[in-house]
Amino acid sequence: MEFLLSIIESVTMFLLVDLSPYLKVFLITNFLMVMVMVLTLLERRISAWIQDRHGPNRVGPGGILQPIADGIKHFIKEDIIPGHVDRFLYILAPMVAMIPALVTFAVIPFGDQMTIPIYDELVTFKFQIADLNVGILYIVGVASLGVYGLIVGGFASNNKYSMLGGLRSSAQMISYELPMGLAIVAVVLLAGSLRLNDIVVDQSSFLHWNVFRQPLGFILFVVAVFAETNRLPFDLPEAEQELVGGYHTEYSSMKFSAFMIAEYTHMITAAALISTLYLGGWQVPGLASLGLPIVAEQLLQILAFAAKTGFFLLVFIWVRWTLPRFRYDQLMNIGWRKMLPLGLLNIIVTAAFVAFV
Amino acid sequence: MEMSSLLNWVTFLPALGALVLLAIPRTETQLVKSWGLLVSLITFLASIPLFIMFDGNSAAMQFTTQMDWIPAIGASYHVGIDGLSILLYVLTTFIMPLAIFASWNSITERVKEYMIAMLILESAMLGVFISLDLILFYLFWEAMLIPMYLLIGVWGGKRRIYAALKFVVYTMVGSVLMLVAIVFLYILNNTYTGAYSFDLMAIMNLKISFSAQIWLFLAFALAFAIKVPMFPFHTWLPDAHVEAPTAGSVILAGVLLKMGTYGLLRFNLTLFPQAWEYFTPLFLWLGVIGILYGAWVAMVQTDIKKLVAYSSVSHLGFIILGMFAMTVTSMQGGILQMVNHGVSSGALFLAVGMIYERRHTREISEFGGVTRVMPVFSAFFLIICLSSLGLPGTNGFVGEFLILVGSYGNYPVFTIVATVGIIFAAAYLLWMFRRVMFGPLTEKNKSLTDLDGREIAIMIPVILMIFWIGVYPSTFTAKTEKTVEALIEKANKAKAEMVIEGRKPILSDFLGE
Amino acid sequence: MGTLSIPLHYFLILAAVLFGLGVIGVITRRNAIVIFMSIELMLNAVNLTFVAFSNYLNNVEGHIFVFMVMVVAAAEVAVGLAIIVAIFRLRETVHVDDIRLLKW
Amino acid sequence: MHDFIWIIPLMPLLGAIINGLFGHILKGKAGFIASVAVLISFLYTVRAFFIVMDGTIIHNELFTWIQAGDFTAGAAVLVDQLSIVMMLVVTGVGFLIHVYSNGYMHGDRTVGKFFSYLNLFLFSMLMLVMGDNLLLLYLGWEGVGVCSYLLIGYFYEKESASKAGLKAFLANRVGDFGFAIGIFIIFSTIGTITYAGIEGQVDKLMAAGVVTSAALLLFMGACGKSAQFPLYIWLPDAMEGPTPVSALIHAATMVTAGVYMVARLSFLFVRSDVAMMVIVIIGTFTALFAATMALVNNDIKRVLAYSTISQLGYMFIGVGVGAFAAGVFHLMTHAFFKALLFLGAGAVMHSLADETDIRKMGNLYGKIKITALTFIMAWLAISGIPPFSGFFSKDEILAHAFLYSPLVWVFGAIGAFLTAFYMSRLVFLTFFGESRVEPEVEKHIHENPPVMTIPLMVLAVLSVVGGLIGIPAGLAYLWGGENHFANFLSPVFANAASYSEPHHISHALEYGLMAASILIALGGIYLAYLMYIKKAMDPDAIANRFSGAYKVLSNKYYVDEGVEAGILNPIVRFSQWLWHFVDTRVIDGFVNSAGKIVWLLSLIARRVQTGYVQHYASVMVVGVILILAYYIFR
Amino acid sequence: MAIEEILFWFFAVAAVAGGLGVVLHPNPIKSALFLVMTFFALAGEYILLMGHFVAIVHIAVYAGAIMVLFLFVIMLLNVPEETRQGGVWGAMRYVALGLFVFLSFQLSYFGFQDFFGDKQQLVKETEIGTVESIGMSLFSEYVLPFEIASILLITAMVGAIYLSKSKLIIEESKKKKAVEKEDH
Repeated sequence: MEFLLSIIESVTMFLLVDLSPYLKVFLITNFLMVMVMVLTLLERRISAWIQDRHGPNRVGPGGILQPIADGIKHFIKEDIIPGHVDRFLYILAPMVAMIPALVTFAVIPFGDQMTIPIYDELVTFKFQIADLNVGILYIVGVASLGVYGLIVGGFASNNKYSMLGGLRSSAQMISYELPMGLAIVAVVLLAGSLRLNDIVVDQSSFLHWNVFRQPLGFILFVVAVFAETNRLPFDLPEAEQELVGGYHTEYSSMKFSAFMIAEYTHMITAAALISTLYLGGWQVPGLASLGLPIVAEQLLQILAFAAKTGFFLLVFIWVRWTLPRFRYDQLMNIGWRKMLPLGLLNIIVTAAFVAFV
Repeated sequence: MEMSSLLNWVTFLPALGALVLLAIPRTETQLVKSWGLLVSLITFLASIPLFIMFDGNSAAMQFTTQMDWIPAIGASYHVGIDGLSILLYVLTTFIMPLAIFASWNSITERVKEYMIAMLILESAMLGVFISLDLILFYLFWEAMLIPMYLLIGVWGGKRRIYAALKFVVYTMVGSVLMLVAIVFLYILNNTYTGAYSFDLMAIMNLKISFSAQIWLFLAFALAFAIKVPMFPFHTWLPDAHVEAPTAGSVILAGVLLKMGTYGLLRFNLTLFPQAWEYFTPLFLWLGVIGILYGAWVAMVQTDIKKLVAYSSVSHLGFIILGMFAMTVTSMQGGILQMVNHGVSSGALFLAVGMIYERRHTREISEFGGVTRVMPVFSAFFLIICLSSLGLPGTNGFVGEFLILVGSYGNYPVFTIVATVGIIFAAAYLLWMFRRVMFGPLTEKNKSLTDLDGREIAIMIPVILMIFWIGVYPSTFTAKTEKTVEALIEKANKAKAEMVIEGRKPILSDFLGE
Repeated sequence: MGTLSIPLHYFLILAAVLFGLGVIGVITRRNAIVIFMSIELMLNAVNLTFVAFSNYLNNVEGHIFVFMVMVVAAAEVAVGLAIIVAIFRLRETVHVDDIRLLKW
Repeated sequence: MHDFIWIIPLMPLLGAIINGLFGHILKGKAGFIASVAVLISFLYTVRAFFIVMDGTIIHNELFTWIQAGDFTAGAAVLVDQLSIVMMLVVTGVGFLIHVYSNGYMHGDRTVGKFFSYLNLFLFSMLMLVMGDNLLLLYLGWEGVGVCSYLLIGYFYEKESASKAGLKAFLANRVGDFGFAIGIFIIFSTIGTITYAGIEGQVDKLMAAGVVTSAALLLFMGACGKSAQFPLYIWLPDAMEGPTPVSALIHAATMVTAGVYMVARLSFLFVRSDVAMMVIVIIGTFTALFAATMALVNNDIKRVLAYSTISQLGYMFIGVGVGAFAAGVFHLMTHAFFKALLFLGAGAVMHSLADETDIRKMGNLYGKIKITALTFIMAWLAISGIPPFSGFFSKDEILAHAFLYSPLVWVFGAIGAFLTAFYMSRLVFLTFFGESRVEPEVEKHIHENPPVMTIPLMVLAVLSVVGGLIGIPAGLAYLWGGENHFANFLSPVFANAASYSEPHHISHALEYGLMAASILIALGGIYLAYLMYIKKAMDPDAIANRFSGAYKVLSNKYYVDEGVEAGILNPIVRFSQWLWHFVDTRVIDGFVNSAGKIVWLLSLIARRVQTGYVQHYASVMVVGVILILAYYIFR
Repeated sequence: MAIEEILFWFFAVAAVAGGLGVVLHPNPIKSALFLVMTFFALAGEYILLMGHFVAIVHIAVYAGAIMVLFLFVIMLLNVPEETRQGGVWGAMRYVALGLFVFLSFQLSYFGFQDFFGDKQQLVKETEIGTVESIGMSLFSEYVLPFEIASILLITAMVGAIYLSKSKLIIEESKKKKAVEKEDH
């Protein structure tokens, strides 16, 4: 038995300690993929609800299995590569679109640090895949890579609409990267460090959440994030009425689904970001007073974080089906003429606040 | 107003006149022209007391002024006049009003710039003759080029650009070498005396080694030979003359050519007497070839101005002969011949200008029997031709005869060959005169009008000068007597030293004396 | 404080190779934009050396200078591409061989 | 003292200036003013003559003309026996010709210009003869040259006239070349050019061994001026000018300048036997040569021109053999009768509407009696018929020539015979025989106006009487038994005489020679009489028999063409070559090629600037590589 | 062969491959993407050299902004592929290659040469790469270059805007267009 126990012990130890980073990565990625599937379903259900109609309810009880059905459909569909397309780029584009969304999650902390003894050994557990000291900057950097997928996709499919879609999306994403960056700078000013964990720790009490200390920053960040993920008010790149499918007109089956997955993961990451930066991430107000055991506290923190992210996802979907699309010049106008100055103003105010108070 | 300041005034008066000209509006061509004439006349009248007060029997520099110009490098504004330059100085002031008056009707466009160029040119020329500082000399030497270039380049004939460019580049090549020599002298002077100065007087009593003298002599001589122009370097002259406007070629022949010979005397002889002795045979050869070559080529010219240009080459050949014969008589003859050539060939160009203004062609074949319609002109033109070919009683004869008489003593062979030149001088001039003036009156020339008041007013002073020098030359020779004697005596002393040095001049080997 | 097992000159060689490539790109390519890219490549090679030396000398200036280089590169690209676009508008070409006269 | 002497040359100068400036206004009166000016100077010359007669030589310096270094030439005047004789001839004959020209040039458009040139000529001639140094002689020399140029080319509208003028001037100029070199030699050896100075130091010249060369060169000048053998070509063409000009310049005064020069520098010439011999040879040759050409010439003025050349030849013989006085005497007499002949010819032409060809004349004796008579007197004088002046002067020369060498006398005699013949031919053809004048011209042949005939008469008297003052000693028993003219000039030639041994002609020899010369003259006339009056021998027949000789003679020995082809054309062609080849191609070639080379080099250099930025980049890279390579492989 | 060595070689090969791709590939878009690949490789190198902040900024600035600009312009101008150039200039390619080999050899020669005494050791964990140290020195010692850099950026912006908006170029191109219309 002990032999069996020791084997189990060494295996778990090995699993928990040595492989912990890899374990975390595996868990989170899968969690994300599942969330994406749920999100597609949610999207269609809520949009239907908003438009006072039923959503998909045929597959499985209440349509729960709809995403699986879509997944399989995408999977089975014939993978057509149109003749006039630049083959290599055409295939490369969806992959490139996926990468940034997933990679950003590595930095987002969804729980506090926990040290629990396992098998008489103290093991500290960090609920964050990689705690980079450049943290937030890493996010900005990777966010800017998001553009490539769209551009390359748009260009590779060699048709007017996709080309225009690609161009528009690149212009939009670049212009809105700036306000997002400025908002983050303001948050960093307050937190005093680039590490995301420090930012969350900085938002210790309810009143300290950045949403209250940084209302303007919060709004800017949210709008910018909407633009980054090409969500509705800003979804010019694949506006059906004008550009048919935008950058993924020529795409079908798996490559199209890759784009969709990329978009939704991007949405989830964005929501997570908003919650970590402005709503104190895994911070549960008054958690310490409850005196729960560490594991329970951690679970509670993870749940709080999930709740906040979910809330924002709903906001995304909600906004999508209510606000009309911006015209292109309005888009640019807001981005450069309105958001940028506000961002600068916000930094100045926060800097003054930090320096003198 | 003592003399030295008058000298400065006279030299820079034309330049000031040019400045005032700037104020006069371009459209007032009549005012511009009369102002130019007035300034040059005043300059001439002011230069007369200079000529009279010049003391003939002292060889030293007179009316000198010495001021610091660029003390850093030791260049001083050192000017003065002696026997060599007084005649040429007054000649310049004498010719300028005539040149300006002659271009009264022929210059129609850009009159103001023309007058400015002429006046500045006059100042530059006067400056050349009086400057005793090498850099000052070089400055005036170059300053003279630009207005001349403009005169030929802007108001010239058809191939004026080519001619002007050739003229400037030719002279520049020479004068650049001269500048190198000046700088060398400057350093040499510094090594010996320690003082930095370009002053001619200081450099004069430097002991320059013979080999250095050779090279320096050649550098200076090339610049002046091109200017003279001596035989191989003369091809720019006919082009410049043919393309230059009347006034331009009058000045070019009247004064510019004399700068070469004046320079040879002022710099080559005084600074490098040994080298002068060493190169005498070469220059005599070139001079004599110049005489014959000039005469022969002039004989077959079809264009009058080119003919007169080549005649200048021949006359200058005489002057070179006179200078290098190294006797007081021949030297004085040479200097006087410089003035004579200035007057007579200047007058020739004026005359040619007059018929050019009427017929707008210089081809001799186009003319014939002009005397019938222009008797007064033919009389003047005859007198000028006779003075140019050296008829006794006119100025040409006195200069030429003195040169030949003086140089026979030292170099009989060269003199005989040179005397052959006077035959050809008569040949080409009178042959041209016959073809233009005599013979049946051709149809085209019937409509020619005779000289008007202006043109006669230009001719009279020239004719008077021709007869004055012809009949009573001692007014001029007296001025140059002492300076020439001093010059030759100094050169002979230097030659004596050279013999001690053991280097015999190559002439003796050549002639087997 | 361990030492990196890679000696400094590895990085220098790498930078040299990249720089050489950049130069080749500038010389042989006849498309203005690609020339631009090659220049970017050369700049990055230089950045690499900066960072390498900064690490070796344990001095922060290397990094500072990298930023300066980036600033310059960014400015250059902005203006350069603006020029290329302007030329394209006028001459319909980005081909360097056609853009050889200062004034058309 | 004797400042009045300056009036003599200055009066004609003044006349020349007045006529020159106001000629076109004066019109008719110009001739009068000119003649008056010459008359005044003639009167003063006579006054000077009386002063010189009683032995005083006038020497007066006005101012120093040229003074440079050791060369000085004063504007000074020396009037001694020789120059006073010349002055008398010049002003006397000059005045007569001026009067004559009034008539002759009547109605000419620019008569003012003509008289101003004539006066200017007289001024130059007077300066020539009155100057006290070689330079003034040279001044006069060239002055008369120019005036002859102007006067020959007076009818400038005629191409041939202006050409002749130029030819005359250039020929003179060639002579002046020799003259100038002569002066240089003299000056460079003895340092002075006044006659007195040269006379004083002539032995220094002898010592320096330059006497012969100086003399010969001076003689070359004389040949140029007096139209002796090599340089005579201009005189026949000089006939293009108006006749009074020919009379004054080409008969009486200018051409004699050469003789005057040799006479004036007798002490120099005598000292070099070679020079004297050369003068004699050239003199005799020219005399004969010109005479032969005169035989066949049919132009009245050209015949007289050749006769002048021939007579000048005689004068040079006289001077060459040492008989300077005889030479000058012949000069004087020749001036009288040759001037008369020319003026006569002028008169004939005037009345025959400028017809000069003697074959179209004849039987004019009756119509223009005075001209004919005076012409005949001059004819007899020139032929050497006693008692006319020509006989005495020519005979004097032949006598002395005989002493020098009988051969010379023989040639001289032949010359005299030919002279007699062609002069008689001329006279017979113009005045006697049947009239070959065209009818319409014949109608209005009229006697010339008195203003022309009076000078003819005066000259006729002079030609007759002129000979008496120089009667040779032998015949001179009436006048104190010696040759007055020779004595008068003896002081001038004293130095020369003292140097060479005196000739003494025995009276017997003299009479013999005289007889011989009379016979020769009569023979010449009789032969002409036979041929042209009696038609015994038909001149044309003779011409055909000796057709070869005749053609050569009539073409003046092809000398003109020879000179043209031999000298003028080669020079012109050589100059053309010089100009086109040497000047433009060689020298200008160098100059322009310098420019072109620079241009070519720059062509190569230009190709480096291709405009491709990449090329510049690659060059830069290569540069960097080289620098690095240097550091590595250093 | 420590992990760093492997990583270094991996990134080095990627960078060189990317570089070659940029230089040799005829299609500009592809060469742009190769360049992006090089940037990532270099970022990796920076991280190896402990230049974390620089790496991330490098990615953000170069890959994120500059390359997007490049792609944007390439697509805007629809730049054609380059044809191989014959003749003399074709030969340039090989000349250039030769130059490259020689140049890189020379530069690396310096690298190999033992300038710095003993084997140059690179420090693993250092403080200099972090944001704090860079930030501190950037705003203390090197504040002036920082300001100048900002001015430079502003001028670049103004320049770019002026160039793209300048009336002159717009009118000229309109004129050209008009002319072309008439031609057809």
